[in-house]
Amino acid sequence: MIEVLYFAWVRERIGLARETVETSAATPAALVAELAAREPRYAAAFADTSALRVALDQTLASFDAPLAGVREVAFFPPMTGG
Amino acid sequence: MIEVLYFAWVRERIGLARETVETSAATPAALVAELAAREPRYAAAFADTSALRVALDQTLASFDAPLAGVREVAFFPPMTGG
Amino acid sequence: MRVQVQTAPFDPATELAGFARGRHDIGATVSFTGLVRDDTGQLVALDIEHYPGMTEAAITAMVDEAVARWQLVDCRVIHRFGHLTPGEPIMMVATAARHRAEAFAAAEFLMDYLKSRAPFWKKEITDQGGDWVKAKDSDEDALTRW
Amino acid sequence: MRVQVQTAPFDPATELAGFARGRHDIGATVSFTGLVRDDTGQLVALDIEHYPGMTEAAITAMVDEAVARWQLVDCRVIHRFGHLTPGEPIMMVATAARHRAEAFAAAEFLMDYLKSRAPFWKKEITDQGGDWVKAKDSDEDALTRW
Repeated sequence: MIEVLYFAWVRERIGLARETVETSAATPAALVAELAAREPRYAAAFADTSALRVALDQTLASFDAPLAGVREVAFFPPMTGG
Repeated sequence: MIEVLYFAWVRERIGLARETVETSAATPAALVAELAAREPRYAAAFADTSALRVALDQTLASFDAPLAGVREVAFFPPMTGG
Repeated sequence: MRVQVQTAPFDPATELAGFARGRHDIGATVSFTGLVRDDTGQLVALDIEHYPGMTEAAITAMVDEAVARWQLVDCRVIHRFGHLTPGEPIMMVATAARHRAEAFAAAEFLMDYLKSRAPFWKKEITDQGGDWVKAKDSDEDALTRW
Repeated sequence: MRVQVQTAPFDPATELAGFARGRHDIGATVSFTGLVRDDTGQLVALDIEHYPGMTEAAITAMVDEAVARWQLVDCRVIHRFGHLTPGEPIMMVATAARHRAEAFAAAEFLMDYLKSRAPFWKKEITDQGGDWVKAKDSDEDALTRW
């Protein structure tokens, strides 16, 4: 069980800000593959992961970082703060 | 006739903030030579012109710039503003 | 040191009142304010989304790094989210240091990191709809100088 | 654009009130404040001498150059002279531009030029007497980047 959060256009494409996901994915990349296989809206959101960023427990990480022990995963486009 | 101004330690060494000088010096360097020949306090102030700056009519200039037509010459150490 | 992430509007001058005052070990302060700019006259609003929790943690980490690296005596960051209109301040950074080079470097470092590493996303709202602002390569490149 | 050379103390936050407000073409403002720093606990005052007339002209020329070079929308410089005590603001620069890089560059340019090209001379007053502050080679070198 992992909390998955979506922000900005990822959130809009999926139509959801957050959800709890039952998964044994070992990495964010594997989780993305699982989600993209669910429904077209997920496939659309995750079509190009090079345009996305991922945070594990609120820290930026890479898509092949280990998911073991992580409680919160977030997917979003590159930030535009400041 | 030219107005000559002194600032900071140049003013302190000469003991004067400004004076009117009768001169036919062609450049600030020539004016410095005339002044330094007057009295030890001038000689002390002008001992090392590489440590000094000169402004002609309130614009920074070099010691060999022409003095013709200039009404106000100022001698001072490098600025320490900001 | 203080980090504020808020929806409420703020006035940069009011926020700076008292910043770095009453001390004798500060030679320089720098402040930066980012405002909602409307280049086309079409912008109705800027909607800013953020990641509650991560935002505060990420900015605090940046501030801690800036304080250590440039030995800042004081540092503040304010960043808004939500609905902003043209001309409104979006965010502010203020740094206080012994010398001017340190105060400037820390402020620019914080701005570069806030641009690309703080979890905010801007959406420009016009009469035609909304457009997510795209991250610029130049903003990502700016990080390499630190 | 406004240049003030004055003996009166000023409060940077008060001076920034209203700066670059009520416009939609400004994306970034930067302010810099220089303060009297006392490193040793011995400083009684900083006496600042200036060259009336040339000071205003020199700073105005620097501001004009900064405005043209970075297309500033607004710019202010305040610089005090006379008798200042530790902790007091000496001077302030504020710039307003479309983007952050321009606002930062213009403020740093103005600071570098004010340091070495505006006719001010600082004297540090302690119980032991007065010492003219020496110009630093590094301040002169800083100009080569512009």
